[in-house]
Amino acid sequence: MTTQPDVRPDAASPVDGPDTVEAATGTPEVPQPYAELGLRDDEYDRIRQILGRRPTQSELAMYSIMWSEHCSYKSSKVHLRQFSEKAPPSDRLLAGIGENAGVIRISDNLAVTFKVESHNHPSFVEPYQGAATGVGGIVRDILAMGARPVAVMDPLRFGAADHEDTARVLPGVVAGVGGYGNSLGLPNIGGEVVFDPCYQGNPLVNALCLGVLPADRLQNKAAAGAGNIVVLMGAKTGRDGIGGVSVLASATFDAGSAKRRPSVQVGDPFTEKLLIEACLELYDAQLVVGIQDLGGAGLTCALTETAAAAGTGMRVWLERVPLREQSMEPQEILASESQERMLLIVAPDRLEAVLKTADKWGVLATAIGEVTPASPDGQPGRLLITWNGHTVVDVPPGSLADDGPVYARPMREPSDLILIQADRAETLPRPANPDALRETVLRMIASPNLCDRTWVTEQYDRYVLGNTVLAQPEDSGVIRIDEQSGLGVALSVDGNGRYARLDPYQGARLALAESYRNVAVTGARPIAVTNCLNFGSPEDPGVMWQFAEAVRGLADGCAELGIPVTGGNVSFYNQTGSVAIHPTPVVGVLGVLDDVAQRVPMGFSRPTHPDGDAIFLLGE
Amino acid sequence: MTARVGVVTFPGSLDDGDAARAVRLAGGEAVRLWHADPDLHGVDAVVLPGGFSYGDYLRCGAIARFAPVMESIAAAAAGGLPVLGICNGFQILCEAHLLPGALTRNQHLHFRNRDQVLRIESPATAWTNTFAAGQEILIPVKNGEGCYVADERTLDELEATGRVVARYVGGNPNGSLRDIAGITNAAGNVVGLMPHPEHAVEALTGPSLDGLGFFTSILKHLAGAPA
Amino acid sequence: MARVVVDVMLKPEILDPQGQAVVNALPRLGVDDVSSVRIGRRIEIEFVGEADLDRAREIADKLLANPVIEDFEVRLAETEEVRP
Amino acid sequence: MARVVVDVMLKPEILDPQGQAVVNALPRLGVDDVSSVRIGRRIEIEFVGEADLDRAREIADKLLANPVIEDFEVRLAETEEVRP
Ligand SMILES: Nc1ncnc2c1ncn2[C@@H]1O[C@H](COP(=O)(O)OP(=O)(O)O)[C@@H](O)[C@H]1O
Repeated sequence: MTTQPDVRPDAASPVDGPDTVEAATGTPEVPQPYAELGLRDDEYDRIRQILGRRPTQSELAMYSIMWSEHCSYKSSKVHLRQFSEKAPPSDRLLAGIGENAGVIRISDNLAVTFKVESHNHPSFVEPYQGAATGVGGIVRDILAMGARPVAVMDPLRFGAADHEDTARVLPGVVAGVGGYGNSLGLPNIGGEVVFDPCYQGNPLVNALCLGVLPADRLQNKAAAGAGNIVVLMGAKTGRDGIGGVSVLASATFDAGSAKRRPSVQVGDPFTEKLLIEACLELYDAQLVVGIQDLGGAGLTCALTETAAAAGTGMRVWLERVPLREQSMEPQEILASESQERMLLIVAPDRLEAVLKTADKWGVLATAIGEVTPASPDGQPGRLLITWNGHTVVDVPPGSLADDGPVYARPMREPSDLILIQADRAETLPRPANPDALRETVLRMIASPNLCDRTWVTEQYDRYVLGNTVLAQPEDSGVIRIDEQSGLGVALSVDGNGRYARLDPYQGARLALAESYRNVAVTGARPIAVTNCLNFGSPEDPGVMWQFAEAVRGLADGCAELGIPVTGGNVSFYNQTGSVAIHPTPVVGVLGVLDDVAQRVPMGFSRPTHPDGDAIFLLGE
Repeated sequence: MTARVGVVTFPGSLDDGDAARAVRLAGGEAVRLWHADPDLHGVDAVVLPGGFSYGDYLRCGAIARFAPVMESIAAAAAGGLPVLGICNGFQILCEAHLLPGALTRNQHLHFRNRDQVLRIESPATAWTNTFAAGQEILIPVKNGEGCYVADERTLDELEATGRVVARYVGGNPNGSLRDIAGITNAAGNVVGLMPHPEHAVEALTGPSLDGLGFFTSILKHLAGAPA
Repeated sequence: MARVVVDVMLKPEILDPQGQAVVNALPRLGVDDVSSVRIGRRIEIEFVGEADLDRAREIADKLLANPVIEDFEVRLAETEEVRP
Repeated sequence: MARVVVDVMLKPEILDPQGQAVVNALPRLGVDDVSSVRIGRRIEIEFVGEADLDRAREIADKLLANPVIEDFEVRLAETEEVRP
């Protein structure tokens, strides 16, 4: 690649060469496509205010990504606070909301971490890769906490079982979940497959990962220690999922570059497997100071979050990032969602050992920058990024990572709710005689939502790692954590969009209660909750009301049961036109078993014994 | 002296820990071998475990075959070293031409994981001598490319010389020709098996304890072998 | 016999983990002058009567290639490509 | 840029379940004049310097194809096949 000396007469123009801080300062009036990037007028004004000038193209790309709903939680933040505020005190919680995933101590020296995340939209566009990279993403979240990923679960929702879109999406999603998880060697221990026409254009592909770590191996993302080296490890960076940022190219470059449209992320589970082994070896040898996975917002998110978490600054040489395509622009490199990458903060005297470990596992690792001190006046440091000698980014990292916009969006109970609630089950005809009852039972067990799930779950490896004590079709998956003591955990994920549509507050509580019961019946003690909140557009006051009610219900339910929400994910904009999906809070509960040999499976234990099993009904 | 059984880790191996556990539970000592290290560290036998070596991109086992450790294993196997390839290990043994035939995409095109009944056809190998001929066992299968194929002549020869080690019973999970689940070489020291005995070694985590037989067999074989 | 060949390749900007794995393996075979390997599918379609390129293109578009990540090309099999 | 194409196809006597699945799906697209579909791999190898057909043949024989079940052909990419 040739580096042009900056001698062009119009070096200040963003149209020609990279848009630099210098150019941005000199050309305040250049119109910028911020609206196309999803930023509002007032948001753009605030960026200019923060920077004291217009943002460069790269900076604009970064703000548009970090201030998006997906990254900033701008519509949900004010509600999600309840999870912390109402949570019972817990001395088990080693890391909670705000980290990549919550970490819960389960013995003197062992901890587990778990989290559920959505990959809904990508899975509709490209079912196999969307689902595969959904699994890959949540696994990296778990890995970033210092844990070895040990199991996955996949709550899935599709449109009507006989709809042609379902026929297109479902096989790909299931193959993708299996293809990625199986190749990583992670047993799949449960999930959901739900059909409802409301998910026709918006299938829900949520993925949960469980990880285990020695409590003292907990990692964090802070880029502490000026002088430490910033290392990018894993796959090369390509034009994956660049999304809206491509408008920067099309808006300011000629038509020749129009074909640089965003592209679907393709997962490479083999590289991820190597990344896992390399990271675990680095943790055990105490070679990293901080670590962060690269997810939806790529380098932008990892650089700003690690720096902001430590209050430090960072100096990055962007041309050092290994690229799959040499022609990538700085803003594309910063926005790329290429999979299977991690950002490490490494002390200079450990760099060689880190690179050696990466090499042993055959993964690329490249020093791309260094941590710089906070400013002498106590203010946090700045993130300074150059590209072939041009300064393309100079921002306070916290302004991207922590201080994004926060909205209290208008909420209104949906006008049809009263009608829906009035249509009560008691008014439905009931089977009146044994034949009708028999027919109803047969219809139910043959229905797509209740029938056997083996056709899905047999595409998943449940045995790998040799610690799967219970998996499908049990109520909970149970994983042995400690082979010596038998210590283990039980996990269940549940949700019911129809209940939540009728009453989002109760629907969220029901999902929690169901998941809690599923864990409890195995004999485990429930101790922690994760959740994935799948909703329509937050700009619709009806949806926003559903969201607020669901969060309130889940937070209240957790307070009543005495277990904390330790993490989760919000997925908005699941809607086709103006029609949103049913509000679908998916709740995961984790419980502990002191000895997994004591677990209670759901089948009768002595079906062929002459005395059989006695059957009791507990509750009302 | 406890027998030392090597378990190879390739990049992308997944069931290596499980294979090592199975060796231990059977009473042997598991020795971890690394793909890039040609030194077999004096092991008495080798297990090539399941997984997706090198991502199983291109063809399963195609790239693993060229790992430095495989050169040593191929040479030692020719000299009689017992080698068991499970799933991906079986694929690697075929790609390395230590076993005849090839493993191709499951006929139904899906990855399939289920508990599977097998019939042991040949107890006359280093890895199956504790089973009875015709004994039926239950162990997991899990593969996407487990369909065994070879030309008719090879298949006939395998049958005629007692080299079909195990067959699927009660349903063929992947379309393997003649329901073949495992085969051996002419000497009986190299065995390839598609299903996973290492996942049937503990009552808590497997469908049976039948898988242990493969690992007790190798220990028995080694105990009887001249030092 | 009328045979049409459809070549399906990943779009150039899409990651090709398979090709990458092969490139990484080549040095062990003593090959060090290969800069890139891309792996796609070659599909041979046999028509009962005349080869129908338009028909083949439609099949490729709907069934054989995933237009989100792949490009394809359709052509008549050259004679030497037609094996007995 | 020197590109060699290696086409790897299953031997005719080996069952190709993927191709079969495509054949079975065709009537649903209204296609009924296809008698067979075979799916193989198309591998594009880029050499640093000159295209080396012998080298490519060796790579194909050792790594890209499994002679037990597959045949392969090696050829220089035609110019129109070379994308920018
Ligand atoms: N529904 C939720 N419940 C609890 N915590 C949540 C929820 N949604 C998001 N969070 C928390 O907010 C933080 C940011 O979430 P997210 O952006 O998903 O993290 P990541 O950067 O790993 O994608 C995480 O700690 C996450 O656990």
